[in-house]
Amino acid sequence: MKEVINLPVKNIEEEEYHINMGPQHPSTHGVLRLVVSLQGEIVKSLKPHCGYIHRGIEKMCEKDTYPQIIHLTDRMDYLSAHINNHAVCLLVEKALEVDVPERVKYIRTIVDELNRIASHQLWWCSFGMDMGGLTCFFYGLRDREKILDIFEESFGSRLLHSYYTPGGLMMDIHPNFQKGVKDFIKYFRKKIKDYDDLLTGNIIMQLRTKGVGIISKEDAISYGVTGPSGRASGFACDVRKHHPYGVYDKADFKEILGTAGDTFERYMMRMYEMRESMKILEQLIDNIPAGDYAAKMKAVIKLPAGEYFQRVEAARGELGVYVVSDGNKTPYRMKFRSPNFSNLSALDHISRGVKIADLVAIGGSLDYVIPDIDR
Amino acid sequence: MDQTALKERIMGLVPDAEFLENKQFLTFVIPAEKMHDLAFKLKFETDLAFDFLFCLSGVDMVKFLEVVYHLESTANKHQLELKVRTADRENGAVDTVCDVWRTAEFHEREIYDLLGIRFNHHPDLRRLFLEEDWKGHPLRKDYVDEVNIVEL
Amino acid sequence: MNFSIYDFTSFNQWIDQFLRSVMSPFWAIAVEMVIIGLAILLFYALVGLFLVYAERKVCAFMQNRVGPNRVGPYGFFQTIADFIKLMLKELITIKNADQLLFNLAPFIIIIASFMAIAAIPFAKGLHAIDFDIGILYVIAVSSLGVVGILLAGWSSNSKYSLIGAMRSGAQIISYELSVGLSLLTIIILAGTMQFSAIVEGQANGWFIFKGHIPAFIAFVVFLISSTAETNRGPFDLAEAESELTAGFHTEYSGIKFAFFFLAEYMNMFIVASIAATVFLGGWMAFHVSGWNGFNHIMDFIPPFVWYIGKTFFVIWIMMWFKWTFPRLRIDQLLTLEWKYLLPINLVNILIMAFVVLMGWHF
Amino acid sequence: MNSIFTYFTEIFHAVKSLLTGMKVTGRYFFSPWEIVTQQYPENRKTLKMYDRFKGEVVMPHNGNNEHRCTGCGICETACPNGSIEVIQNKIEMPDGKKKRIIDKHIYHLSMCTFCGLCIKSCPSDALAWGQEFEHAVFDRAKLTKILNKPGSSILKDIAE
Repeated sequence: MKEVINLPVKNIEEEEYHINMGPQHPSTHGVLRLVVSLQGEIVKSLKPHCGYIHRGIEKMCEKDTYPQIIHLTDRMDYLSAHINNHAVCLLVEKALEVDVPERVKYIRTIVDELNRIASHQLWWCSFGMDMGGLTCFFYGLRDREKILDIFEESFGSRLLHSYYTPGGLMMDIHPNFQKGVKDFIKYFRKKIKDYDDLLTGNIIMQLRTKGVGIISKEDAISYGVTGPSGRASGFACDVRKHHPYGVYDKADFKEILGTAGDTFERYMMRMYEMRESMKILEQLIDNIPAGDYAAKMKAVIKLPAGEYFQRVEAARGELGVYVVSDGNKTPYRMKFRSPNFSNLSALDHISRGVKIADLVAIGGSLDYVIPDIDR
Repeated sequence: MDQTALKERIMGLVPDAEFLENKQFLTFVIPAEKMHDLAFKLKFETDLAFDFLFCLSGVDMVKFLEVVYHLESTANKHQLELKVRTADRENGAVDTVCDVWRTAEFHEREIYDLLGIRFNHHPDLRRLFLEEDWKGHPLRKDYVDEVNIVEL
Repeated sequence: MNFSIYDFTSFNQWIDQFLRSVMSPFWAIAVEMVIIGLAILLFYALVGLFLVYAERKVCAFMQNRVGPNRVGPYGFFQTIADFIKLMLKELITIKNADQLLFNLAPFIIIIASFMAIAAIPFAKGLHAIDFDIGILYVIAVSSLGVVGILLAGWSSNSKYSLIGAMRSGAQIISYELSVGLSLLTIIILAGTMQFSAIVEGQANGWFIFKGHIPAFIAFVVFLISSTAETNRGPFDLAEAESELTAGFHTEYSGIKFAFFFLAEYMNMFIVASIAATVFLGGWMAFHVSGWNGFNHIMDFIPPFVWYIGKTFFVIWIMMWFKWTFPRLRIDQLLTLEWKYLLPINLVNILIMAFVVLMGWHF
Repeated sequence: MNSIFTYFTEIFHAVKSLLTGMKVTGRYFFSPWEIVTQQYPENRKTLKMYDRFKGEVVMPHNGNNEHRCTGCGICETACPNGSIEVIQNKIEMPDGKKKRIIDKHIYHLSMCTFCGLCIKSCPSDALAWGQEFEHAVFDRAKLTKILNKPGSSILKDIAE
């Protein structure tokens, strides 16, 4: 007689259903792994697992001289490479109390804003793709190509430029640069209407994003959600306004703040920001003063012993660089406060109780770049 | 609140804090056991209102391990830098502040991962970037890894 | 014997008589079935290959790019190259999958779309079988496909597949209603369910014009709900690639995946040809009463061309939908059906019945 | 009554927004002249890279097979990735002095990050950017290049 085995009876309703979003998944924009606990279609909780593209940039910086560090910062948030470079350059210049020529400041500001637009264009296409509208992807990339062409003509590369050096720039801008930027603004003002027609006004997109993935202002500050994502919640965190660098204090632009803090508001912040950036470009592009493209620097840059901090507004939020120097030509400790890292920490909080499709939309609207998280 | 007033305010809250000269920020070294209480006061007292922890870093100063807090008040627009030190390289532990500033949760995990500073009462103190079975903490100055670190 | 590309009835009769003259009636029927089966199989493969190519070209042009242009002139043989690639690919066996159901699912899906194609009239006299309940048959058969999708999702033993299949089940069962009801609107107008009779009824004007507003609303509702029923964007939740990688066919590879792929396009072809037949006059030429010269020229175009043209127009609209809109969420998908399409459809049927009763249609 | 009105205005606005979207894609469908795709391998002849394009590091030689590299090794120290190795040779000059000249300037393209620090730091402007961008090879060893051509010598006025 066979013994009857009593299997333990589990309540299926209470069991958690884990799925892995990533590291290889069409919606994670890179190698980020999200372990999502589901109940049906509803996200119960979520654990990000980082480190799939951890290259130890902070450790590598401890062995590199300051000009060499620049090319490593390119590879953090590769979509706003110029802005990352800017942070390190500003830090070195601040520590050495070097005055960079006015021309350099203008060019840096213009290039930063171009980079911001390019980055937001890529965000727009990938967001459209996350929502299931594949056509957005091609329109966004087509228009980003115009900026990359301007970059390529002036700086020789399209994505990772290493264009800024401590004290100035690698080389002067190309003679066609100003004309190229002006043409681009004219072109993009036309094309951004397509963006609005195709995605912003679309009823499906609005239904899917409005009221979804809300983060309150208090939570945004507490989680350190900065950039367009933070401003969507009403957190006035634009470093360009509050701690101006470059020539942002001379440019007239608005820091647009949202109220709702949902996915749609985060979307709109970036759409506004592209227009604001174009406004900054229009004001500055004709006023680049003549002069040197680099300040005189010593051949070997040594920061005086001490600690320095520099904040800049990268395309995805506030980028902080913290350096402890012991007076050598290499930093003693270099820490990057990357915007995506803090934004990602809020993802679990934002996405509890939403549907799995909304999780993809929220991820798209936070716009994380994985190499910037892992560094 | 201007720099001097803020300095006195902090010294009033923690009398045994050590003031450090720094060009950019007002910097204090806080005794490790008082950090958590101070964090609460810094965030929730309205004249201070340091609600934005914009950077949290760990530094290996060889003699001691250091956790550096960069704080900003979004309402009052003043900034502050705090340091907490622990000399114990094996089991050095600092109280977590992630119940005050939620962003600290990930930053503290990163510091634990790369520098090996433990944080008491942290809800989920695991390695963040490296694998669970990784030996050592790479950002320490005495870390040697002959396989992965290529000397040029 | 006179064959005409305008009327295939005599051609069919000739084949029938010829076969009956050389063999017994039983064998004649058997041979006829084999011939029809082969013809449909060939047609199926050709249309499938062409539709994949067409989809790629259409989406490429909408996205401001060229599309496939490497294999053959204008990339025309791209899909053949794809097909060869899919044939040669390894069939991955999933260790913990339910092998029987896992292998059965693609066949169920493809058989469902095969069966539906049998009732569709391609030209005058050119149909496999002319049921007097043709529409009912097509609706019944085409909804069998969901069984295949559910089986595929369940048997793959993958979480993505399961979620995709469950979504698909909910989606197809609810949109089945709207498809049926919007066709019912036209059945009221036509007074028959037989495809050949419906097409004949449109000799003096297509139903979308004859039934004016209610017919037009029914057409739009049919387009939306049939897009949903074929699991195409913006309703492709079952295979939402940004959420579920590939949904219910995540675990399939090689030729089994090709079956799903082909079935999706064939389902699109079937619903488009139903839309063309029921609303746009099928193989019937475009006639405007009174313009005899114009009507004569229109008659000169063969019915088969009319039918293909209309079907591809509907398919193009469906592609246009897919390459413009973002995807819906599952709850919004069901809201759209139960709160908008279904009530509109029910009211629309009442209006249509009223219109027919009062004789207000043309 | 009001709710019925909102019900229909909702539908109207939804359909309108969908049609605006379809207008955009429809317009591009019917204007194939706006296509921006480049036919890459076919347009090789007309494809011209910008002057400043960073394809690879090259050492320009003049007509007499002379370059400007003194073999000082500053580029080697400036490189963050160790992608440059300079091998020097000591030769005896006619007047009896020993002098260092360059033997091999080895450039590992596979390790280069195109930061441009070698070119910027070079005191005699011996290095420059090349516009070649088709670097795909089947053997990794082919990516290690010797920049000074065989038999080349240093330009006279640089050597002094």
